[in-house]
Amino acid sequence: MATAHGGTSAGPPKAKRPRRAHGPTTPSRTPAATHDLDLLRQMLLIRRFEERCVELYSAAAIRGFVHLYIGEEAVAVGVHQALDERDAVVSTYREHGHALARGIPPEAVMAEMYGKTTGCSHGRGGSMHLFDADRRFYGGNAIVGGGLPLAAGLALADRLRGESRVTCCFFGDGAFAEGEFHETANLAALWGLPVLFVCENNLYAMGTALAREHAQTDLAMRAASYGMAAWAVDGMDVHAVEKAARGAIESMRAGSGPHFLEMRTYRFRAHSMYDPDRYRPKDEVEGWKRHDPVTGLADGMRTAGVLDAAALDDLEHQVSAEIDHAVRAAEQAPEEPAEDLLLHVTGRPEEAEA
Amino acid sequence: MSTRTRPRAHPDDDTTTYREALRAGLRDALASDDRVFLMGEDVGRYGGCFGVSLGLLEEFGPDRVRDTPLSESAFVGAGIGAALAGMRPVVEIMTVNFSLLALDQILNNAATLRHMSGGQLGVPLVIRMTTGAGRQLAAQHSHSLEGWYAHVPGLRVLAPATVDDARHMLSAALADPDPVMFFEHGSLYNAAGTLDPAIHQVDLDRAAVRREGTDVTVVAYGGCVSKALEAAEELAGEGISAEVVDLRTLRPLDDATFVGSVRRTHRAVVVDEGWRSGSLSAEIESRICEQAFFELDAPVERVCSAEVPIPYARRLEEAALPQPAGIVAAARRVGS
Amino acid sequence: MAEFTMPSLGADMDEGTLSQWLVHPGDQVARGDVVAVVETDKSAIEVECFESGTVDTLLVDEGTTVPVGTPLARIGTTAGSEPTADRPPSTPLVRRLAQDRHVDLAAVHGSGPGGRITRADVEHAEPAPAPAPAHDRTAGPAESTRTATGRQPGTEPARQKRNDSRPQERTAPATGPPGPVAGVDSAGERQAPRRVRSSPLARRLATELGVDLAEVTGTGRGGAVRADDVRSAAAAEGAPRPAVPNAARAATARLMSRSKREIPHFYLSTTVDMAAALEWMRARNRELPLSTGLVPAALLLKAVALAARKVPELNGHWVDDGFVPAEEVRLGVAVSLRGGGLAAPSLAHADTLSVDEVMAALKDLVGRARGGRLRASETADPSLTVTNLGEQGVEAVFGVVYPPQVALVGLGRIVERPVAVDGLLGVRPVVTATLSADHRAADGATGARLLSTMDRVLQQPEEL
Amino acid sequence: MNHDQAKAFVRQAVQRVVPDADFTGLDPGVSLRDTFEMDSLDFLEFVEALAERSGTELTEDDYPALDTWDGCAARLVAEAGASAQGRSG
Repeated sequence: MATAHGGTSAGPPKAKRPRRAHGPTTPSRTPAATHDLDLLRQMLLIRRFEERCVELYSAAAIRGFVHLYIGEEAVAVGVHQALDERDAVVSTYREHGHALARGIPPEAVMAEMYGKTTGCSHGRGGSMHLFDADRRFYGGNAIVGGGLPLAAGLALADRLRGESRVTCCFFGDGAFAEGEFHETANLAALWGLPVLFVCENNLYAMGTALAREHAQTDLAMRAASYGMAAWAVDGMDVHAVEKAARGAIESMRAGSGPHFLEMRTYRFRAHSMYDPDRYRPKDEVEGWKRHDPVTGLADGMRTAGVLDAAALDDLEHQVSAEIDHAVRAAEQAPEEPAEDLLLHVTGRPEEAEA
Repeated sequence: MSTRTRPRAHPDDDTTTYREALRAGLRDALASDDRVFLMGEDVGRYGGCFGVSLGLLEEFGPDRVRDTPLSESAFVGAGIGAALAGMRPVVEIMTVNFSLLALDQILNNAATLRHMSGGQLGVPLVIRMTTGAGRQLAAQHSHSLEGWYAHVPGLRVLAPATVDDARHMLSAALADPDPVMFFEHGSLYNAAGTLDPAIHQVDLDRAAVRREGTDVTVVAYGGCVSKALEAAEELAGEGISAEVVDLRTLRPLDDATFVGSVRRTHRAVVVDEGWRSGSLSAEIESRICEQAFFELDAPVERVCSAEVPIPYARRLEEAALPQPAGIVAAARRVGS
Repeated sequence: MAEFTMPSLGADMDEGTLSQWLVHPGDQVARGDVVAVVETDKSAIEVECFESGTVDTLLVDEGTTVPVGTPLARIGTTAGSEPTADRPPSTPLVRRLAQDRHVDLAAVHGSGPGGRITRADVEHAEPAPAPAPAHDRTAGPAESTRTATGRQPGTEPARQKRNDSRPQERTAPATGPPGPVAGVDSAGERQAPRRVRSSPLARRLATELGVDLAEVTGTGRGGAVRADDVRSAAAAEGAPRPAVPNAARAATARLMSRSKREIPHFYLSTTVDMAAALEWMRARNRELPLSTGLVPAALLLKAVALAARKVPELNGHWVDDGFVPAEEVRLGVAVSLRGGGLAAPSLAHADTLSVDEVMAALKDLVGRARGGRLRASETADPSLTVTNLGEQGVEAVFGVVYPPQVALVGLGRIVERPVAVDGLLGVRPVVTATLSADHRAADGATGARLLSTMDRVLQQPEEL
Repeated sequence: MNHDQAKAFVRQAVQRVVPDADFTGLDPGVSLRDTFEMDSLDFLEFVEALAERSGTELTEDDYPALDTWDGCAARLVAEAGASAQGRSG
């Protein structure tokens, strides 16, 4: 973590104290300020990473389908504060934010979108199928709701072996209407499985607004009817998200069964790079942009005097350097030779038999 | 829904039914490895829709013999998730007809995760299901779709036809690092046979020649093997020596055995309860033609189900399904 | 100066129509500003620019359709975002194009403003020598399906020799059957004029047994000729050989009779103790994989070759009543063909080859001889022939010299024999080596020298 | 591996060297080399094919045991049994 010249927490920021000749300055920030700076850094990394994806996609350097997370950063970063490395995460195709918040290096995610062997799925999955077995990140899933039963299974294994771990499953308001959500929610509640259902309700299932896909749009209330704790959270406020996630996970570790969090959030860009986004009124988008989770946190820190222009600049440089490095590394990384096509189809070492 | 069938009053002889052999296999698996657990509709208290898991709930408890809600996609997906986390689940889907509700989890998750993750993730899961027709259960309960699953890279597909295979294939399947589809033909549960004491384990990669012959090769699997043997018996009476090959594994196919057999007999009949068009028998015939074309003295014949939804009325159902008489006629045609 | 190019807005988009400019020369733009509307076949999409600065010139008029990556406008960039000096300035798209075409950007002269490398520069540049195209083994399903013509009708049922992994070129041998290849036309009665409806097996047997399909009455469906029909036709012909006699058989017959007529043969034989040779061979085989294992024949052949070098009088040809010594030792290896006949391909420079090379060459020659695929060069006159390498179970072979050669070494089966060794009775593996020679070219003493040399070298197998 | 499977491997290995070798009714006690006229090169190739197809280690010392159909099969079963213990032991 680069040292930043932070002002003291109380009162307007004083002039910068001269740097002592020997040793680095010891930042005079409170733990809360340090924590906020970390939240900001993580959200900024996701924001700039996604913006770079737009540029690279337009230049046809990365291909296929890419679904951007700009606007929903608080959900990924907030929830991951409450998870530890022993827990499991199951995500969807809008997963760059989840992968980065889980700790998968930007280099591995970028290389994956370049289809290179240094990608976190060795170039075989792409943007919608990021995997990291060591970090128990059981991947994106391009089938809406496809990951929900997997999460129940991971939690079932922990229940059977008496592990206090939890499994966090991200999905959207669209998946809430899939049969797989209904079946999994009931199964999890019935067997008391430690699954944290995080529903990123960004008000649209691709081009279908919430009221045109759900007869009853209060998703948290409907989730509660399956017999599990469920409540709605302001998905644009990373502190609110973190607080809700910590509460749910602590009670799950104590064995109280599955929990459901409806994160009310919004994506600032189209469903995917491929979508002209004509179904959302412009003023609605602008309205939500005024609740930008990144600037929201930054503004709060500034008024609390724990963030000045220099510190923000420092973060921006760190983040863009990290992303530049990721892009350069991805461009030079090797592609998988065609001879390996048939590997990893079955567990047997030799190539797959037809 | 199917009525529950009572276990056959056990004569004092030493035969075992296909169902009892399956149960012994399941009991062995549960007793020998605590990562193994059985999950499915009515597998616990009810004892399994076809009675295969009778008594296992009492012996192993509700955690390891789990009745599920009627949510095929969820509990098959949960099986996949538990396998990802290192368990060795055995998921029972009551019949192949209901497996269509879980096809997305089986194809897009179970069969695909290893490849998509660049080899990081494996799904050591066994999915058992009853298949096939012949018990007047009408169209929606009489499908034979093994060929669909045998089309998918990443899956292994088994069709035990004998009590030995029913007894021992499960342990080999559980040792496989990949998802295994385990098809039990509904008409076999009450079939009795004697377990070969010498066999303690079976391999999953080889077809088996159930009856040696010189004039024609009859290739069959699952519920059709007994029909092929019955036909071979009748053909022997007419001086036609038929060799019956039981595929045992539908993916990967053991070409060497059935093509090798055709190379000697120069004639082939393929029996398959699936519908002809795009069926597994079509794949088997094309491999014979690709690898043994210059050995063929007549076109390969196929005996499959008529291309109709399986009817309820008994005489109609019998007419729709492959029967020994049809196999005999086909064998005569390739010989003439 | 930076360029704003036509972006790729979807997985399958390769061109777009610039329908409307939202900025004009002189406007200030910041990174991420929407500067134009682009029409794709799907819809109109607002497009942002990734450079900050002032719009310099609009290069494309509204309503024109251009491929992805085409420069649409030039933007005077503010100092901060000038591309770093060390890397030739180029847009991400041009870098990607260069990567696809294996073009090294450093070697390309940028014709664009400020030395920027444009799309055209890359298209005209010479691609760097692409790495050797990776051998693509993905043809067909995982295990290689042997093609249906695993065996060409009409050839001897060729045995697939595994001695080299190169798939062996299969050329139809001279004795290939004339006539069209017909398969059972189950599709219907439509028949080519002279086509004979017959099963593939029937067709194969017809060529092997020399039966003309056209003359066989078929008892199969629709009158198709089946295997049994061909077998009975062949049997019915009985005594008279089929119209096309086995060519190889006929050739051998002619050569043998000429040899007997012209060459005054004399014959010598000796018994060679093979214990040392076999002992050495077995030890060696134990360390090597089976595929490169040796058989006794390879050692014997090398011994004959060394002996032939030591006794040049027997290594050459009798031409115009005089002996012409050969420049090298070209050993003829007599190979019995399945179904009758002999072939004698030759092993060039046999005396200079190592035992392993002899073994590999032997496998290759025998395989191709039996597959009818010998090259002309290999059947050119050997300088001395070795026959019947103990295979057919005969202990001693007194062969017939192949004119114009003057000698033939015959080797019988290696057998266990009671033998006196240093005065004691022992059981040793021995082989009977014989020499048939042309008395016009050499006498018994010369012949004996060849056999004794063979014997001597076989006692020090390591030197072979 | 049981005796029948081993005999199948032997049949397949011989057919690799002599494609139209007909095994029906073959006396399992008679010499394979004589029946199918295999010379020492053919026999080497047969042993190689047998080792590869059945996945067992075979060397020249095994040649005497590999004379007849039953002899070969017995050798394979013995070898498989030994190496299975080796693996699982």
